[in-house]
Amino acid sequence: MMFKISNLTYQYEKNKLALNNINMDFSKGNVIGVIGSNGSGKSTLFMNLMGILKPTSGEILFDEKKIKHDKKSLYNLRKDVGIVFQDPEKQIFYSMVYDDIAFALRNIGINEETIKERIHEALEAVNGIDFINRPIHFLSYGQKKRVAIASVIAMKNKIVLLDEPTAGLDPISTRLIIDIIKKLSKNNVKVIISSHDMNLIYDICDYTYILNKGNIVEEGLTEEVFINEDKIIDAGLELPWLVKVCKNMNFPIFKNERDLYKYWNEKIENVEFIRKKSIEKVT
Amino acid sequence: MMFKISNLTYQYEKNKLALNNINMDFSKGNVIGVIGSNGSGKSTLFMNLMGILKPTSGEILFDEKKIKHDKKSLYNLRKDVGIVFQDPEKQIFYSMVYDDIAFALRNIGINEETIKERIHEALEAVNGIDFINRPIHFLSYGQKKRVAIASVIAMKNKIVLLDEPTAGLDPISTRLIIDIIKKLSKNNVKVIISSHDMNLIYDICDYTYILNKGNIVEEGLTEEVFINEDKIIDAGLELPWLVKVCKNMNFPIFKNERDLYKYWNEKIENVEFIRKKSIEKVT
Amino acid sequence: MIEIDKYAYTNELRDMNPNIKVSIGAAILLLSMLISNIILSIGTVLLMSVIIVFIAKIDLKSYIKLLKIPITFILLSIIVTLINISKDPKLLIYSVNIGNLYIGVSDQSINTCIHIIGRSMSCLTCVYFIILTTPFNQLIFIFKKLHISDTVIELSMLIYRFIFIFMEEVADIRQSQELRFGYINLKTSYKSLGLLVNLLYKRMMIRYEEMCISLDVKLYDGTFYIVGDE
Amino acid sequence: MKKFKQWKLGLVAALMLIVLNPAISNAMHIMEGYLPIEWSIIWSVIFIPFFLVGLKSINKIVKENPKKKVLLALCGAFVFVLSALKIPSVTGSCSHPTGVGLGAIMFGPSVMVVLGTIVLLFQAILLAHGGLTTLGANAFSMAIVGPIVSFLIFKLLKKKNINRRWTVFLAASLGDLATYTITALQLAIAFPSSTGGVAASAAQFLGIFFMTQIPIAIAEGLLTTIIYDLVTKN
Repeated sequence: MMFKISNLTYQYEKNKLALNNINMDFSKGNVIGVIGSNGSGKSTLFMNLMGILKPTSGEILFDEKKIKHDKKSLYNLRKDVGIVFQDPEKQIFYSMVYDDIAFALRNIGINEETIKERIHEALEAVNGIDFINRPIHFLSYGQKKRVAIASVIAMKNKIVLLDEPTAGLDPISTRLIIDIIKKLSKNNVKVIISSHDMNLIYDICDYTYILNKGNIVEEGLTEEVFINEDKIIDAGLELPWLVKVCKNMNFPIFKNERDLYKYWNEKIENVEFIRKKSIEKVT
Repeated sequence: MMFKISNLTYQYEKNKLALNNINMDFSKGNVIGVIGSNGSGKSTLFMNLMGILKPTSGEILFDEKKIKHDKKSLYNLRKDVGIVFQDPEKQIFYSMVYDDIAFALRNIGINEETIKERIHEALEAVNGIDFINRPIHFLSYGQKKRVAIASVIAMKNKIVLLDEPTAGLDPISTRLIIDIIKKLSKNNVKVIISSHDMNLIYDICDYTYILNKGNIVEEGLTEEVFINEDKIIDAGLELPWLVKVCKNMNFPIFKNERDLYKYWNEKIENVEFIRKKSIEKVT
Repeated sequence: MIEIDKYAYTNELRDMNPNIKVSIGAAILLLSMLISNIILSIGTVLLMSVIIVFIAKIDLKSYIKLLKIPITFILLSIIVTLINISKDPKLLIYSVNIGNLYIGVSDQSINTCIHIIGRSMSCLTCVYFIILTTPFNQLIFIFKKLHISDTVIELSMLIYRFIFIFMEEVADIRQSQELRFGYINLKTSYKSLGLLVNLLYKRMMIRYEEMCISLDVKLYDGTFYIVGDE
Repeated sequence: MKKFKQWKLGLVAALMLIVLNPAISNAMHIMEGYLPIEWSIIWSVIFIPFFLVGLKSINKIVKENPKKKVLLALCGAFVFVLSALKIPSVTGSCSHPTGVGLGAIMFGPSVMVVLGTIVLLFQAILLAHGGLTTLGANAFSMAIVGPIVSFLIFKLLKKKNINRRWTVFLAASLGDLATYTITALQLAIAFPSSTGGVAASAAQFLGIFFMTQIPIAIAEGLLTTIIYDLVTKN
């Protein structure tokens, strides 16, 4: 169950390619990152994946079959693939959390009992079971974002696309979202994240694509993708701070903050050891 | 020309203090940061400073005089103090960039010639002179944000409040905003930034207040404010990565990335030197 | 987003004096209204189309696409005028009868239809010339010169700005509803549309409150000045 | 032979209805240049006094609180966007709601005259719906008669304590039908049938309009009821 994109090109108007002959294979990782600055084509890509836009040329395979755009095919696609957009205010329609999460479930005719169960599960997954009977307008922006994610979780999609999941969130809310993504991945949901937050992507994605003006300029395991700094800068992005530090201090590049500190503590012991040794020798 | 806040308390409804007995003195720095998670009271503070909300108790002194809420006093206050809200769409009324920046200037009766000059200056300051004849609805989010800042610059305010100036922006746009803030400060405009982006605040503010549930839990020179990690975490925030790295590696805390690398390079030479020495001795 | 608006800002005549553009368009428009002559109409359509496509450089394909909707529209709505029902078949040049009624076309109805088509098409292309080459922000100064009430001008100016904000909101909300199966049948569609408009309305009221604060901060004095470079 | 002709005619009529249906669904606007100049002028002259009355009441609102300009403009943009929405109709085709009923109930008919006219202007210059030359005629049917009918029905039924949903439904759908009726009459008067005069053409226009517009009026009534319920709930 996954996407494979071959030679996808999408054009909004003449002479302006939003996506230029793109190839992707989402079986290469469990949490996949797509990074790029504004206007790089990230959203257009997601729209194509959801069947909202129709490729100008090339094709998108889902589950080894080419995506078709008739009503029934789209229905089946969207039962397996869910998306959470950046702004939660535009995807929460009801004034009560419960009703809102139930929206899609009720539309496809799931019975109320199952819906109730699913909503409880979903809210637990986003650590928001206490929102269940709260009106939406009492929730903070970050909490609304979690409700939006819960309504996708309740659909039990196999793939979830997240568009800028942490944009505009404060540190606590960001951490909560990261936890949710990790939990999703643990439950075998494939997560595809589009973002221009390099630290987020570096932290949680195992495979990353870099988009620059509609072209994929780099792809690979996340720890390898950021080696070529020029390409990153050229794409209007920046290095994750961890990579920057490691690079500038001539350390090996660590994927994880803790590894850096561990390495450092070992190294320092070593140096201390050497220094001590050297002092011993001198004296 | 500055704000001094003493014992400011603001209460939206009974038993819910949005700001609790706050004291601030904005003469303590040129670029002042107010950090806190969502709901910590940052926006309420700004609204009080602009005279939009009236303190429940305590007072705000501007230019050593207590802010009054009659029409004329507010008019004078707002001629000196400008604010840029987070969402640019809510502060842009005209569909032409030129007219929108001219709006406030025309309201205070400045002549068209001066307006033209000021608009050119302001747009140059935000690196947006090429927007001048473009309709707002053709601009990206980041560009709209710069237009909103330009209209405050054109007012030649002495103090500018920026509410989450970089929220939701990609790295390029963020860098542009940082440049604008630095330029403003160089031109002797006092800038007060509310944000939950720790790295931004650490980079550009010289004095920082930490708000937690309406209370100021810490204040001081920016490099000193982040020493007490517990307070930061307790306020729902996180350390700037630079502080985190320095702390975990037992380095002195640097304000600037470059200083860290410089320090490191010196240290490494030292170590290398010691190591070489030690090897020499051993052999 | 709105195609005509996009062309108005990007066509090759965008910087030409709007007074001239609108005067030319309006004069020929008036002429086509006054003189009902099929040759004149055809001439107008050709002239305007040539200006739009070759001078303003609006892509021919897009221009035809823009014309297609009103043309099918005219052709369809004209059928009612074209067809006559009468008890007397002599009035009609071609007819079929049902019971004692004859349905068909008469000399006069054909004549009227040709005039309608001619006038509509020439008027349409004149107006297209104006709206495809003149951005709304230039039109507003012309409204001002025509001494239209200030309130109406200010409101139009603001409405124009807000239309784009709302269009984007509607598109985004509708899209996320569609992806959550909000439009799979008639019942869900109505429910979804209701929710959409309700959400739009609520957001509008919040927006109003926030904009009032912006107005205060920007020292709004009760007038939205519209100043053109004279 | 005669039988064949009749059969053919039936087929043509059926086809016409199918083809016409979606197009006429949007037919509340009279096209650019469609009306002869005398009728363009006559309808503009009829329209102007109503507009001035509306303008006066708007000026009063704005004078009391100048910020209300922003609110009025937001409402105008709201009505514009509403009229650009596609609503699926019972017959399977899509139509655009006029938003006239909802606007009249929510904002009152005098405000709607001005806002509705500006919205029609934008429809003409941004979407090429309707027209500048037919603005007076269109404004009369859509920004004056429609809202007034909706508003009066709403007030009347509310006073009589009729169930609120029915009140809103009838106000919106009858407002819609009033608009269509006026449009049909405007066309009939401008283009009298060569065989039967105005009466015959009116019968024809109204016939076709009611066939196609009743389902759409019902659709708009339903949608308005749902929206009104939601909006007034909190």
